[in-house]
Formats: sequence, structure tokens, C-alpha cells
Amino acid sequence: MNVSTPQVKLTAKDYASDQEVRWCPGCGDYAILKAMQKTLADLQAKRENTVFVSGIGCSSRFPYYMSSYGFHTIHGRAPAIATGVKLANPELDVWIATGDGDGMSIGGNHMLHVLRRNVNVQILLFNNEIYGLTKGQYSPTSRPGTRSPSTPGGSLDSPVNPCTFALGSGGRFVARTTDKLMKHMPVIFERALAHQGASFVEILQNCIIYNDAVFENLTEKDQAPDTTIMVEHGKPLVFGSDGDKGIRIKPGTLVPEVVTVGQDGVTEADLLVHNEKDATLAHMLTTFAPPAFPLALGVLYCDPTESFEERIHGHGRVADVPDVNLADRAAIKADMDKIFLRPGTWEVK
Amino acid sequence: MNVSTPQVKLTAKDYASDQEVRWCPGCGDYAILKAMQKTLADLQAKRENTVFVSGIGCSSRFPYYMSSYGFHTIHGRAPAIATGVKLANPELDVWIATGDGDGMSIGGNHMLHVLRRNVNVQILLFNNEIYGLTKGQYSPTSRPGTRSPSTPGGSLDSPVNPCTFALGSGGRFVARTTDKLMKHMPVIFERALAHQGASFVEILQNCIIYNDAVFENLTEKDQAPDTTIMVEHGKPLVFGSDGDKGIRIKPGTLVPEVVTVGQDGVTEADLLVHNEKDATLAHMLTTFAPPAFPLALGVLYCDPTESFEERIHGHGRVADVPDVNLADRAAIKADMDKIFLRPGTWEVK
Amino acid sequence: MTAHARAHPHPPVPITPEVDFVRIRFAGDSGDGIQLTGTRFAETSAQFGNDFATFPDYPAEIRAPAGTTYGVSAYSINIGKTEILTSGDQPDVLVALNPAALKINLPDLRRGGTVLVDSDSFTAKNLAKAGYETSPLEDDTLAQFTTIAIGISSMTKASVAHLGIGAKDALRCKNMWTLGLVLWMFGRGRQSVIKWLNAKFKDKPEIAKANIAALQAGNAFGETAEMATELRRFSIPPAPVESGVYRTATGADTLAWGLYAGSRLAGLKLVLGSYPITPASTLLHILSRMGDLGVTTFQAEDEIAAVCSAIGASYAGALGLTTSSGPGIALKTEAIGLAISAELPLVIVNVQRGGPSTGLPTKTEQADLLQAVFGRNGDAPVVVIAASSANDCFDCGIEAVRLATQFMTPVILLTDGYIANAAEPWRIPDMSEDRYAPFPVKFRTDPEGYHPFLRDPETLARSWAVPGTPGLEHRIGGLEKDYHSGNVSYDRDNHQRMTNARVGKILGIANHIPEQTVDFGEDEGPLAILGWGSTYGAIRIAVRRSITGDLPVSHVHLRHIWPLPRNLERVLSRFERIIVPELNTGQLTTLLRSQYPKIRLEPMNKVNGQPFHVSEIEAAIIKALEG
Amino acid sequence: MTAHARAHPHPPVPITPEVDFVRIRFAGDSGDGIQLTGTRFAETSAQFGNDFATFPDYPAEIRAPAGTTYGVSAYSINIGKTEILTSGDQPDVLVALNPAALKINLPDLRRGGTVLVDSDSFTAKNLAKAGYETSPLEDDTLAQFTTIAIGISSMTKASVAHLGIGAKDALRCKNMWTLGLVLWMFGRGRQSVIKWLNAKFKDKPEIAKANIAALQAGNAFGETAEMATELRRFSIPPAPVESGVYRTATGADTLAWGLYAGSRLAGLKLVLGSYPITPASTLLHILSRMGDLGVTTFQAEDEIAAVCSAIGASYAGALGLTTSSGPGIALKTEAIGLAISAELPLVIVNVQRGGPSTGLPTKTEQADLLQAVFGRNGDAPVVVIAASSANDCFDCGIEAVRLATQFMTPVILLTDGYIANAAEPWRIPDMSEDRYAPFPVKFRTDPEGYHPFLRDPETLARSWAVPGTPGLEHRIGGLEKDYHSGNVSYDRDNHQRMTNARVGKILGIANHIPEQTVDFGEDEGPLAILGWGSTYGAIRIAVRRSITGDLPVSHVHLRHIWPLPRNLERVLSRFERIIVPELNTGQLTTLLRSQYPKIRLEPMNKVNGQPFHVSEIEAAIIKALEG
Ligand SMILES: Cc1ncc(C[n+]2csc(CCOP(=O)(O)OP(=O)(O)O)c2C)c(N)n1
Ligand SMILES: Cc1ncc(C[n+]2csc(CCOP(=O)(O)OP(=O)(O)O)c2C)c(N)n1
Ligand code: SF4
Ligand code: SF4
Ligand SMILES: [Mg+2]
Ligand SMILES: [Mg+2]
Repeated sequence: MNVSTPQVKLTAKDYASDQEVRWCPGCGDYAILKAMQKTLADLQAKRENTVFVSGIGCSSRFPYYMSSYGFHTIHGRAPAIATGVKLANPELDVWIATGDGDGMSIGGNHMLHVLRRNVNVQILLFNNEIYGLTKGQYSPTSRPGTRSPSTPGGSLDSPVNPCTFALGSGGRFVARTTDKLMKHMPVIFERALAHQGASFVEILQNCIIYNDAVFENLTEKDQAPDTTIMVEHGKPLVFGSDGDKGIRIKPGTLVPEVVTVGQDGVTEADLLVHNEKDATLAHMLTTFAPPAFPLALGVLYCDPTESFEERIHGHGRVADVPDVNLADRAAIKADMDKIFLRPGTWEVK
Repeated sequence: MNVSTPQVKLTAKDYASDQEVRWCPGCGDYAILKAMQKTLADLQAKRENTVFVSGIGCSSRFPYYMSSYGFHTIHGRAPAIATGVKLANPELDVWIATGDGDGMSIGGNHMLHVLRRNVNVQILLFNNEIYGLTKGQYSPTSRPGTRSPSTPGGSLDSPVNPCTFALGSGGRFVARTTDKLMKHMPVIFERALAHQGASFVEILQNCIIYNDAVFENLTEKDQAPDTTIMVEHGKPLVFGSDGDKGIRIKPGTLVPEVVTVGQDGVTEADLLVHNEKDATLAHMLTTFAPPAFPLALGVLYCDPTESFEERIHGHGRVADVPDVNLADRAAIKADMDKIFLRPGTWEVK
Repeated sequence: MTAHARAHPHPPVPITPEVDFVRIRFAGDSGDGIQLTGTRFAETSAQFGNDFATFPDYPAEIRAPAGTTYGVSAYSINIGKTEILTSGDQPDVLVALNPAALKINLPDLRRGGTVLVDSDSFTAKNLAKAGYETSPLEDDTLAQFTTIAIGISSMTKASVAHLGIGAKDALRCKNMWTLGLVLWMFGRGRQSVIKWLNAKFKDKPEIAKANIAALQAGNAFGETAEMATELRRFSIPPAPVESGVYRTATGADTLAWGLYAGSRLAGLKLVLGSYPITPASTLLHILSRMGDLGVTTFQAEDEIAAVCSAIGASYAGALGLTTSSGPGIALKTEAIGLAISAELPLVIVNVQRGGPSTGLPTKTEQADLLQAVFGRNGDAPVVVIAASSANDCFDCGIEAVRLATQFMTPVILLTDGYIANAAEPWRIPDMSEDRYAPFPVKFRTDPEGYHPFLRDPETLARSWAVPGTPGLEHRIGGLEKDYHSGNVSYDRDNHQRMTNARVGKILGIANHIPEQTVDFGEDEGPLAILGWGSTYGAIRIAVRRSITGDLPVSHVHLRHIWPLPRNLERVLSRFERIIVPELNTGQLTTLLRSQYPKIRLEPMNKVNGQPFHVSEIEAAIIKALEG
Repeated sequence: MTAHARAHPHPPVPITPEVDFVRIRFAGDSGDGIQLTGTRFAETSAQFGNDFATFPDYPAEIRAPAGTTYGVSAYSINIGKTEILTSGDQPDVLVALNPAALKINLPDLRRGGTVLVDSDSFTAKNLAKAGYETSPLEDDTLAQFTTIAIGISSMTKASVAHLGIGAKDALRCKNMWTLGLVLWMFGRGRQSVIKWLNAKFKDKPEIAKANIAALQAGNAFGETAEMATELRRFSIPPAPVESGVYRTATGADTLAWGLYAGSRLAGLKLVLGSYPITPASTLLHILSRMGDLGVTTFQAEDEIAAVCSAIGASYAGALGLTTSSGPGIALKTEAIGLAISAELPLVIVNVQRGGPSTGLPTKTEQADLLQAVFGRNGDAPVVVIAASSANDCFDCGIEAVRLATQFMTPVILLTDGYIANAAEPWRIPDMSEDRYAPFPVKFRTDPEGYHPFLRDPETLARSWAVPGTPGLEHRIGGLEKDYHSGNVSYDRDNHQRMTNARVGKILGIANHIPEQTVDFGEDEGPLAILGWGSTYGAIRIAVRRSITGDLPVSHVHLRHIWPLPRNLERVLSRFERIIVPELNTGQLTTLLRSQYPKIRLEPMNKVNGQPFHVSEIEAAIIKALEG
């Protein structure tokens, strides 16, 4: 993590580039941008060591608006390009900004593999359940029945759940937040950056133009307490506007149920306690959705292991490059001769 | 399912094509081929309505050896091509033959989406944990440390677990078997074919040339009973050479443990009972692996829902094609005029 | 407009602006409803009987912040009493609903043209956003133009005040107020717009009412305001068009319909596998609404899956279609190779846009021609055709299906962002005409002597046997196949033979496509303008105007890019000089030189995201004939 | 062999078989260890001082069932006292370890040549598998050849019997017995083979012993058997080679080393992103073993991720490299466009194979040339170079890195399956020579006046500032960029200017590459043979032989395919006729015609998965000069 205490303290504004932000007025992307700028200011992150890599989509414009290094690449490929960046320079903090189309449709395979390999990057999936940039076609996260220009009669396919997918792909850090949670986002972003290895963060993001209000029931102040649950490591799974609802496992089964503390003899001790390292619990949490269950927000899973870069460099598999930028002729000759003069040569006089 | 009782009963041999089988002697693919031919003979499947679609790899040669229709396509794309086949003709039985490289490396994205969409196809993943055809490079399912031409020092990345991935991708039928289980394979294949929607079958397959014996501990008669567990719907999770080991959930948690029935007061009633429709259990089962747990074989998950084709056609979204192969001029003119003469025309006299 | 749309082969050519034709451009913020206003004006002109052409030009951002120059949306329309094929080089009238729209579009306006602005929008804030230091309404920026500054916003608000709708909704009617005024300027009725508004807002009658009130008010303003005579200056009588039933259509419309018609004429189910991408998505959208006619559309997870699903559909006996633009076509490359090797019919539409890479997604370009012809591994020939206008798209759609099914081959059909978005009046074809005779596919059903790579001796097409046919079970794939049995073959001579067969089959199609004709002008002479694709309109008008001015020039336009028409070299050899205008750095020139080294070609290239101006081509003609 | 490998520019050319050179082909079942036998024989010949060239030809199947014709593996080697550049058209000696190997390879054998067979393998079952109705050892199949039938299997078993190893292991030594005999036939020692066997089986000493025993026994058989004099007929003295240290190397070896050398000369870390594919995988394998030298290799999930990881690496300041073959290159197309638009250095190696589609993975072809030059959406120019031999690969690797880094551009480097697999003796270059002077990259570090698309006025390369550099934070991408600020720009004139800059930058490289020379023969005359890539050896030998026979012919060979050398048209214009042999249907001809319409080219094409024979080119020369 490229964090330091510099001479001059940087403010959130210092992490904004000079480019005018070109999202639709009211787009949820603005809030995410702001939360990110705040996060980096909180951490006093080094701009020169921070890189945002994105694919194509409204969300993928993100790098243009950050004053760090940025690469707006091609549709779906940000994880692969980011992996290359880390192979060349593991010291950089690399963030991937991607959309539900970019990351879950065309880019699903790279997403699987960057997670499985545990490359030390932070992946922000802006999930607005729609293709914004191309004017509103449904996406692989759109709910069944979504009417869109390419599904005028309503979409037919079951959506993919990004967090479930991330877990199924071997992700070791899986979190979820929304564009309305201005205090929660920075916390999650910090955790993601701190995690060594691939961190996957799904952000529910409102597309005001093509999919307005799909998350309304999850983000509006009056409904959110009953439709969402904020999980925290070591704390019981409690939610509800009165703070009295909770999740427990039906005794003797693996089946979760919503209970009310104080009713039918249920006490807080009966509730499931969140354990970030429990993959089974995490899997269950990712699948929670209203009306039956509250949508789970927060760090659903975090079970660190060696990152890909640590494995490559830590095991001495790849030597440090000799003389980068120097091209010392003698060193080059010596190294090349190491290759050439392996057994099997002969001399002609 | 294209199954019938024809005049002449077809034998397994009748499902073999006239092409010489070209796998290495001793390759596990032979057994799978045999099991498939037996399955189709058991079902008296109609050859003309059966299609095998494959990508590229040793395993992807499979279609050449079946006397049905077959399409040996390009690397990783079999699920996408199979989807097109089903869109054109939902009546066909379409099997996908793919390898761990073909299906989990280059083809991971199509795998995700064919599962999520629940296209009514059967996917056979020949998992030999290696790239056979290209001479032995490691694959995304290879165990860490696998020495191969592209990882002479041993591979570094964590493998993907195909069954966990299939579940995470929304698969509704997930099963596992091995090339050594000549009786089990046909049972699983039949179940896969019977399932409406995408069925995912992982077959552990021995590559005698490049990855010989990686599954030895799971398939050898003397070890298999203790390293694997054969799950069956409604039956308790029991295994072990003495049939006395079982799986239970540590009371009050989501954590599984191996127990011995009759020891420490454990009775069969304490054991988990397999429930094919329980996604949490299925997730847990897919992750079981020796030494801590036995590898789970059988139908790990089966929770049918409408298939993609049923949704497309059942909802009347797409009309039947008028006059295919007839091209009746009057009907064509009438249909085209339906398009042309929608409001907004004017006449010039 | 191609000959087909109007039975009259060569209606008069437009010569004098404001007599023969008028070009008007609506411009404003992307939120101002500009595209809609333009479309309505086009529709009204069509119904009046003018010929016309349009050019929508919208920003890459979905909705850029209001008032910025990169958020400006524009819609150009050229209406005439003559043949109109382009949206016109320089507008005669510019409607600018805010300072940014003026800033961006003024440089294009013809000197002496008319500017109509919403003076209410020229606030300090908007001026600053547009980069004006002083108001152009107050300095000499507009000195060379006739400027009409009207408080359109306030007038609109006033006109709907009695309906009691919110301020925001009221202001949204600004475009209809403007349209009302413009319709009056051109002496056109409002009925069709009113009808359209009522239909569009049938669930929100108050919004319909407000829009209609604004439209009427704008119109009334024209009738009564003092500057009336100054304003009402455009009187373009109807064009002499052939009788028939007409509708307006964009290239995306006509192409979708043509492809569907083709599938019906072939007797096949149409299966589209596609992935959204600008400017090709509209095809997906249009075909998605045709499920009731038996069209299956499939939004795949990416372009590779899109083309693969189309290949799978063709394999199973449907007509597989896939649509995309440059970057997406690039991704389909490998799979197209499979369709070539498996010799399956497949139609691939490339709606070209500005490149390379993501490039300029909303701008037009013709720079994917060499990719279409040469861009695959191995000797992997395909058929390539290019549509020259929205009208031509219908026929090209049918032609693509015909060639794909009769020769068992992928066909790449090139159009571009200009054609896809531009609307033209279109005479509805009569499908019972002979030119639309069916060409039904005959699937192989006879097992006798069958093998999958059995070829028709005439076309070299292999036989097509689809899964479900008893007795014809077979296996195909992307490995080389035996010429005689269709089984996998690594034999040396066989590979040579199959390569020759694949190349020969495609080249042989030259015998099954029309010979090249001269579109306009003499068959020989000192100068020809040779074009392909969407440059058609600009070239044709320029050539026809030049001929009217007694300049000896001809127009040759290619539809078949590969194989080339078998007489093309002969046709070209009759001209002393040949200029090849292209919206790329010279791709057709490169292709033709490689085939006809003896023909001298002079490339004329432009790559700025805009179509050619008639005047640019006219200037080139004059220069060539002078020089 | 290029001039570089041997300082002697033109050693004698081989004319007479069995005097100047001998061609031997080992053939047998894929399980017989044929490739290994061939390699050992090559190595021994090398150490003896012969010049040589090899051609491994193995089946597509990993291990086809034993005894089948499609399971036959072969290894051809041509050794000489002269310049040897090809594996030879027709073997003089064929070693066939089973009937299938005889069946497949006999048609190639020179009439009067020698056949050495393992008579033990001519069982009824094996004969049937090979499709022989009667034994060729007993009918007149071999009438025109000298046949030596020896019970190699039984002799081998006997030779190792005393070691008590299993029957299967014993029989596996068959190839060494054979090699022992062949070494005796050529009068070569066994020391180097023995040394190699001991090293290879150092963990299995009993296997090493058995193999050595078999080798010795085969050799002893030659010494003592009756047919001795008949057998020992090949005496090829050493070739007059330049002094130096040599090793044998395949094109995959030298290319990997050249690319690494290039990265070192540029002062950059080398990062390879690749996905296995035949015949390119060997490059991945070789570079994977160079981690100790700082090479990072990454086996990506697919080709798209492979090229993207290389682009990411270049973006971050390493040298991004990606390697593949045709189908994989097709998948990389879109991403290469991004590298072009972002103007990042990137080296893309295409080891060509038979196409289209999956085609013939293990056979060689040159059919991806037009894809390399033209196969992308938009006007998207790249540099294309092609290596002509295993030796040339080293220099081409360096040249690719030089051009990529100095011009901030992707470079496509074409080789093929033949070059990649063929082994040649290779004089180890002295990296302290001036031709290997470093060309270190200078990253931008000065924030003053910086923007990412600032260009070097001389090369037009943009400045390269890498993440981690304080003060130079910037954003790039695949959208069009402003010429002056590098920010996203939708401006019309800017797109024109940037397109021109991209095209101009690549064309301008013609001023920074060597001028075209004539490889051999006069600078003008009635006939030139113009080649590119792996046809080098066959053309050179054919031309040199023809010149020895006083035929006026010259050899011109292209390394730089795009941009073309600036004097190429001039060089070619000095010849009356130009024949262009290619292993495709005429791609270089197509390219050159499009550039130099005045130059008349005569294509000579072959697409059967095999390299050209010297005799084919000789015949073409004779025909051309007669006609
Ligand atoms: C290869 C390719 N295919 C398709 C596109 C068109 N395209 C651009 S963004 C996009 C999807 C955007 O959706 P998402 O990733 O959800 O981003 P959002 O705009 O919703 O933030 C598509 C299909 C493209 N640019 N490149
Ligand atoms: C586009 C493309 N990339 C790479 C290859 C080379 N290739 C063929 S099969 C294969 C992997 C095979 O592994 P797997 O799918 O596990 O099949 P197996 O041979 O082990 O059965 C690869 C990399 C190819 N044919 N096409
Ligand atoms: S289209 Fe939607 S996602 Fe895109 S910028 Fe607009 S509101 Fe945001
Ligand atoms: S290489 Fe392995 S997987 Fe392939 S055919 Fe041989 S044994 Fe089977
Ligand atoms: Mg989205
Ligand atoms: Mg495998």
C-alpha cells in the first residue's frame, strides 16, 4: 500500500484530475468518485504510485477523473491489463474500475482468473444492473423481466450474483456497498486496499437514466434498515429498523432464517455471528436478498493468503532485473553468455 | 430428451463412429467415451437428434468418436456454439465435451453464462488438471506447485474448483465423477440429460502422459473409500472403508467435520443428510478435499428451474418460423408488409 | 438514393441552395430533444413530398453536463425538390438552442445563412461554459449571417402556462416551440407532428397537450411576429418522385428488414447473436422487436459468444447473423475463421465507426475494409459487400443472405455509423416483384453417397445437412478436412486442394453477382469517381452537378468488394483518371492496386469522423479536369 | 544460414548429394523416440563440423495408437561439407522403424536411396495398420532402392539382455541401437551421445546403461556385419566454417534469446504474457526457464489476457511481449489496436502454422502476412518483420524490441513452425560487438511541459512516462486523444491529425531500417527470386546452385514487411522478372502490388504444410530463364 505522511497534506480535491466529469447529472458514479477521493486523502495515498485501470462503460471513465495514473483500456480486459501492470511493478497500488457489463459480461473470464490467482489489486464493480454507455441494454446482473432495447418483452435469463461469483472463483476478499453509503464506501475501500491479494467490491450504483431506482428499496432511508444487513466481523447478524431482527441457522440444518430477538424465545445468543473467514457463511450471505432475507453489505469474506506477486517474487522465481535503464554492456554480455554457453557448445578454430 | 424405443435396439457400439480413436493408449478419455456410448444405448437415444459440441483439446476430440452429429469447434467456445444450436433447434440433445483448459481457462466466461442462462445442455468437463493436447502445460485446475513446461519451477496460482465455480455461476445441476467409475458415469450422464437446463458434470480424468496418477489417491480401490464420499439425495453423508465415517455440522456453527459413527456418542442421526436442493450444502460439498475431507462424488446439486429455451419459447417471445424451407411468396409478402406498413407511411400517386 | 427507391432513375439534381434545396441543422444540448425535433421535421418534409437526407450527430457521452460544448447534439436535414442524397455540406439555417450549440456549429454555416437562437439561453454561465468571452449576440461574431434571436424559453413557458405543469416539464417543450416556428418558415403543416405527439404521450395526456400548445405557439409566432417576412423565405416544392407507398427509414431499419427478408426468401429461421456496441446496437434493438415474426435475438456475453452462437445456429440449420462494429468484429476474427473452415453460412454486419481501438464510437469512418478482406489467419477468404445508403441496405441485406446460403460461406456486410443513423424517404418494396424471388435452401436429406464436404460442381458449395436428419450424422470442425470424405486430414496434397477449393469458391462468386455498371455519366472518359459505401450520395450529387456544368466525369460505385465484379478492371480501364474518395487512409485504393496493378488510382482521403461534402468532391473533379 | 552466423559470407553451395551432403530421415512411431534420435544425430554432426539443417515433422495427436500412419513421427536432417540451409528435398537415407513409417515416407525417398528397416516390426498386424496388403519387404515396393532389413528390435533386446531390465524398457532402446548403426555409417563417434545419455538419465542409471549398450551394439553391428561395405558409404567432411564457439539451436531458442537480448539492450524488464498454442508454446517454455535472468513469464487464461497483460506490463515500464500462432493472434486483434492507439511498445510474435481456423497445427505455412499488415479495425498501422531462419531469429528478436521501444509501437514478428522447430548450428554472437550496442529507453521524468502524447520530432514517438514517476500522473486510453494535450478529443481536425501521425510514424520507420540489399547474385538482371521468412534457405540454395550453373538469377529476401525498405521498389525495378515463392496463396505479392503497381511480380505458391524444396525453386528458375 502506497501510503505515507507527506510534507503537505493532500485533500480529497488533490485526487481529482483537471478533466470535467462527464457522467449524467444525478448518476451514482459521482458519489463513488467522491468516496474514492476521500479514501485516498484519508490515507494520504501517493498519487504517483496509484493506478486506476478500467475497461469500457460509463463507470470505466473513472480513471479520467482521478489525478493518479490511469488507463482506460478496452471492454472487459481491465483485470488482465492490471495483472500485467503488477507483473511489471508489484509496488504500485492498482485499482480496477469496472461495470456489470464490463466485468461480468465480456470480462467474466478475466474476473475469474484475477480472483483465483489472487493478484494484489482492488476491483470495484459498479453494478447498475444495466449497460449505461451503450444506452440501456440489459446486463447479466439485470433482474429477470428487465425491459430494455434488446429485451423489449423483458429479459429472460437469470442474473449472475457478482459476490457469489467472486467467491465461486476463489476470491479471498468479497465486499458489498452502495453509492448511497458515503461513510461506508471509504471504509470498504480502505479494507480492500489493505487486503493483500485480489479484493472484490460490488457497489450497487444507480443509473438514473436507464435503470433508475432499481435499488431504491435497498438504499432509501426508510426501507434500508429492513431490507439490508450490515455485517461486521465478530458481531451477530442483526438488522431491522428496531434492531431486533437477526439471522440464525435452523438448528440441525444449514438453512438460515430470519428471527426476531425476544420473540419465540429467541435471544441474541442464538444469532449467527459474522466470521469473515467462513466461506460457507460468506456464500450464504452473498445470496441473501429481499424479500426473504436482507441484502448483506460490508465485508462478507476476507481470508487472506499469499498474493500472486508475493508468490512470484517471494519464491525467487523471477530474479530482479539487472541494470534496468542502464544497459551495462559488460553485464549484458555476461548474462547472455550464461544462456549461450550452457552445455552443448563446440569451438571451431 | 430424445429417447425412444426404436424398431431395432441399438447397442453401445452403434454409438461409435467409424473414426479410429486417437488418444494415447491408457488415456482416461477412453473410459468416458465408453460410458457415454453405454449411456446412450441404455436410453436408446436417437443419434440424429444428439449433438456433441466441443472446443479444442484432447478431450474435445470426443465428438469425432460418436456416431451422432458432432462439431469440433474452437478453443473455449463450445458453450456459446451449443447455445446457438439450441436457439435454432431446442429439440436437439446437446452435449458439450470440454477440458479444464478449454472450459475453465479460455472458456471460463462462456461457462459462466451458459450456466447462468440455464441453457438446456449437458456439459462434460474432462478435468485432467493439465493441458494435454499442447503437451503438458499446467492448467487453471492444476495443483499449486505443478511442474510443467511453462512452470518449470512449479505453478504458483491457486486452482479454480470447477464445481464451486459452476455453483457460483448459478448452475442448477452440478455433479462429479471419475473416469474409473464405469458404473457411476452412466448414472450421472443420465441424470444430466434428464435435467432440464444446464447440467455441469466434472469428470476427473487421468492423463497418463502429462499428469499421470494425480487422482490416484481418489480412484485406487484401496484408498478411494477413505478419500471420497458418494453422495445420494436423502441419504446421510457416510463414507470410509468400514462405512463408519460421516460428515456432520459442528453444532451451532456452519462448520463441517468428519466424525466416526459409534465414537464419542455420534450416531447416524447426527450426520448431515444430502439434499440436492440445498445450495449451501452443495457449496460446502464442492470444496471438500482430502486430507481434511473426502472428495464428494455424485450429484452435488440439482434444483431445476425453467430452462432458457423454455423461457424463450414458452413465453411466446419468439414465434415459430413461418414456412421454413418453403418460402411461400405470398406469406413472405404479407409478413414483410406487416413490418413496412406500420404507422408513418404515405403514398405518392 | 439508389435507383431502386425511386423508379425514376435520375430525378433532377440539386444545384442552387434555397431554390432546389434547403439545409437546416438543429443543435442544442443533449437534453434538449434535438434528435427528436429533427426526426419530426424530416417526417413532415417526407409527407409533404420533398426528397431529403439526414445526419444525426450526437455526443459520445450519454448525457454530458448541460451547456458544455461536448454535450452538444445536432441533427442536420437537407430537403429538396430534387434528388437529395446527403445532409448537405453547409447548413443554410442553423437553429442553436444554447451558446455551446452555436459555438460548435457556426463554423459550418454557409456565409449569409440564417441563425435562429434562443436568446434566453445566452446567460453568463452558459456563455462561459461554451467558451465565449462576450456574447456572440452582442459582438460581431454573427456579422455575416442573418440572426434571429428569440426568447424561445420564455415564450415556451408562457405558451404552456395555462396547463399548470411544472417548470421543468414546461421548458422541455422548447423543442416543439422551435419546431412550430420552423414548420411555419417552410410552410409546412403541423398535423403529423400533433398525431405523433398524441401517440407518443398517450399515457401522459398533459405532456402531449403541453407539447402541442408549444408547437402551436411557435407556429403562431411566425404568423404574427413582426419579422415575419424576413423569416418566411423557404419554399421548396415537392420532388418529382415515383408513385408508391413511402416511409422514412434509417439504414439500421432497412438493413434489419433486408436481413429478415433474406432469411425468409431462403426459407430459414433468422437467429441473431449480438453484443451491444455503438453504432451497431440499433440493429439488435430493431430485430429484438421482431420476435413476433419468428426472429430470435440473443444478447450474448461478448462478441465471441455472439458470433459463435450465430455459427451454432447456422450449424443447426438456421441463418446465423451477427452484428457489431470495428472492435467487436476484431474479436470475432477467430470464429469467422471457423465458419470459413466449416463452410457454414453466416452473415456478419460491421457498422463501421472511427478507429483505431475504441476510437470515436459515434463518428463515421470506412476504415475496416482491409480488415474485412484480409484480416484473418491463414488463407481465409470471405465474401465482402458494402451498402451505399439507407435505401441500399435493404437489398444488401438480401444479397448477403443469398450469397451466404448459396455458397455456404460467411459474408461480411459493411455499413457505417452514417448510414445506420441517417434517415431517408424509402419507397416500400413490393415483395411480389421478381427481384425478390425466393432462393430457398435445400438441406441435404439423402444419405446415399453423402459426406459433409461434398460440393456442388457449379457453386463449389458443400452440402448442408442439419442435425435432426436421420442417416446423415457426421462430424465437422476447424481442422483440415479430406476433400473426399470430409474427415480430418493431415495429408499434404489434400490441404493444397482444399485451400484451392476455398479460395476458388469465393473467387467463383464473381460469376454469380452483377457486372459492374457506371452509376452515372458516360462509360468512358477523362475522369471517374470511384466510391464504395456511404460516400455514394456525396459522389453522386457532385458528379451529377458537374455533368450539368458540362464536365466529363462519371461515377462508379462498388457494392461487391470481394470478390470484385469480374468486369471491374475493364470498366475502370476506360477512364483516363480515377479518383477514389474514402473515409480512411486509402484502403480501397490499396485493395484495387493489389488486384489491378495496371489501373492508376488517385486516393482522396479524409478521416475526421464526418462524411464527405459534395463540394469537396466537386472541387476535386474541377481540379482534376483543369489540371 | 545468414551471413551473421558464419562470418564467411558465402561458403560453398551444395551441389551433389552424397558428395557435398547427405539427407537422412528417421521415421517411426511417435513412441519410438524419433525426435530424440534425430536431435542426437544433429548434435553429433555439428560437433564433427558439418553444416546442417533439420526438419522435425511430428503428428498432431499427442500419441496416436501405435503402428498407425497418422502416428508416424519423422526427423529429417541434412548434413554437408557446404552451406546447408534446408533439410533437403528428398532423403538419401530413410530409417523406418515400422511399416507405417515406411508407407508415409517412402514416396519422398530419392530413387536409388537407402532404406533401413526394422524387419521385426513388419508383422501382419503392423502391415495391416499401415495399409500394406503384402509386405513391402517381399514384393517389389523397394525395387528402386537399396534395402537393408535388420531385426533391430530383437538385436536391441539381445544387446541389453544382460542388464535384466523389463521388456518394455529394453525395446525402448531401439532408437539408440539404430543411432549407433547410423553413426557408424557416417563414421561418427558416440562420445557425445553417451555423455548426453548419462546426463539425461542420471537418476536412472540402469536406463542410461541400457541405452548405451544398445548404442554400442548398433555400432558394433555396423563394424562386424557382413553388409558392412555396402552400408558405410557416407563420408561428408567438415564444412569450412568460420571460427568461433557454436551450439545447435532451433528458431524458438534463438528467438527467445534475441528477445531477451533486446530487452536487455533497451534496459527493460521482459514480461511475457502468453497462452500455449502449437507451434508457439516452445517460446513460452524457453522463456519460462529464464526467470533467473529476470524474465517474467505469465501463462494467461487466454490469448486476450496474454496480450493485455503484456500491454499492462509495457504501460508500467517493462517490455511487454506476447507469443502465439494464427488463431491466437486473431484473438489478440482488438487489444493490439489498443496498443496502437495508446502508442505503447509491444512485441507480438506469430509462429505461423497451417490455416485457416485450427487448420494444421503442426504444419508450417506463411499465410498470416496480410493479417499482420492489415488485420485490424480502423487505420491501425503496426510494424511487421519476418525472420528467415533459426539464425536470423536472434537478430530479429533484437530488431523487434528496438523498433517497439524507439517508436513506441507494437511490432509483429512473424516466424513459422518450420523455423521454430528446425535446428541449425549457430555461432554464438559476441555481445560486445558494436552491432549489439545498447539502445536504452529513456523514460520521461521531467514534469515541465509534459503531456503523454508529446512526440519526438524525429521519430514521432510519444514520450514514455511510467507509473511511479512523481509529477507525471496522466490518463491514457483507446479513445482518440488530443494532439496537443493527450486528453480525450472528439474534434474533427484532431482525429485527422492523429491518424496522419500514427500512419506517418510507422511509414517514417523506413528511414530507420536498413536499405534492401540483394542477398546473392547481381543487382540487376533478367530474374530475381523474392522471398520472405522461412523460404530463405531453399531460395538461397536454389539461386546459388543456379548461378554455379551460370544462370543469371538473384535472390532478394525481405525482413522488413511493414514499412517496406525505402529503396525496395528501386531494387526490384532492376530485374526483368521477379518470382515470389510463398507458402500461401500469394500474400506478399498482394501486398507489394498494392504498393508498387509498376513492379511485375509472379507468384509461386504452395500450401501443403511443407517447406519449399530447393528443386522446386530451381525448376522455376530454369523455366523462367528458358521461357
Ligand atoms: C469490444 C467491445 N464491445 C462492446 C463495446 C460497447 N460497450 C461499451 S460499454 C458497454 C457496456 C457497459 O456496461 P457496464 O460495464 O455495465 O458499464 P456502465 O456503462 O453501466 O457503467 C458496451 C457493451 C465496446 N466498447 N467494445
Ligand atoms: C485460440 C487457441 N488458443 C490455444 C490453442 C491451443 N490449445 C489447444 S487445446 C489447449 C488446451 C487443452 O487443454 P484442455 O482443455 O485441458 O484439454 P486436454 O487436452 O487436457 O483434454 C490449448 C491451449 C488453440 N487451439 N486455440
Ligand atoms: S447512463 Fe447511467 S450509468 Fe451512465 S453516466 Fe448516465 S446515469 Fe450514470
Ligand atoms: S495427452 Fe493425456 S489427455 Fe491427451 S490423449 Fe494423451 S493421455 Fe489423454
Ligand atoms: Mg452497468
Ligand atoms: Mg486438460
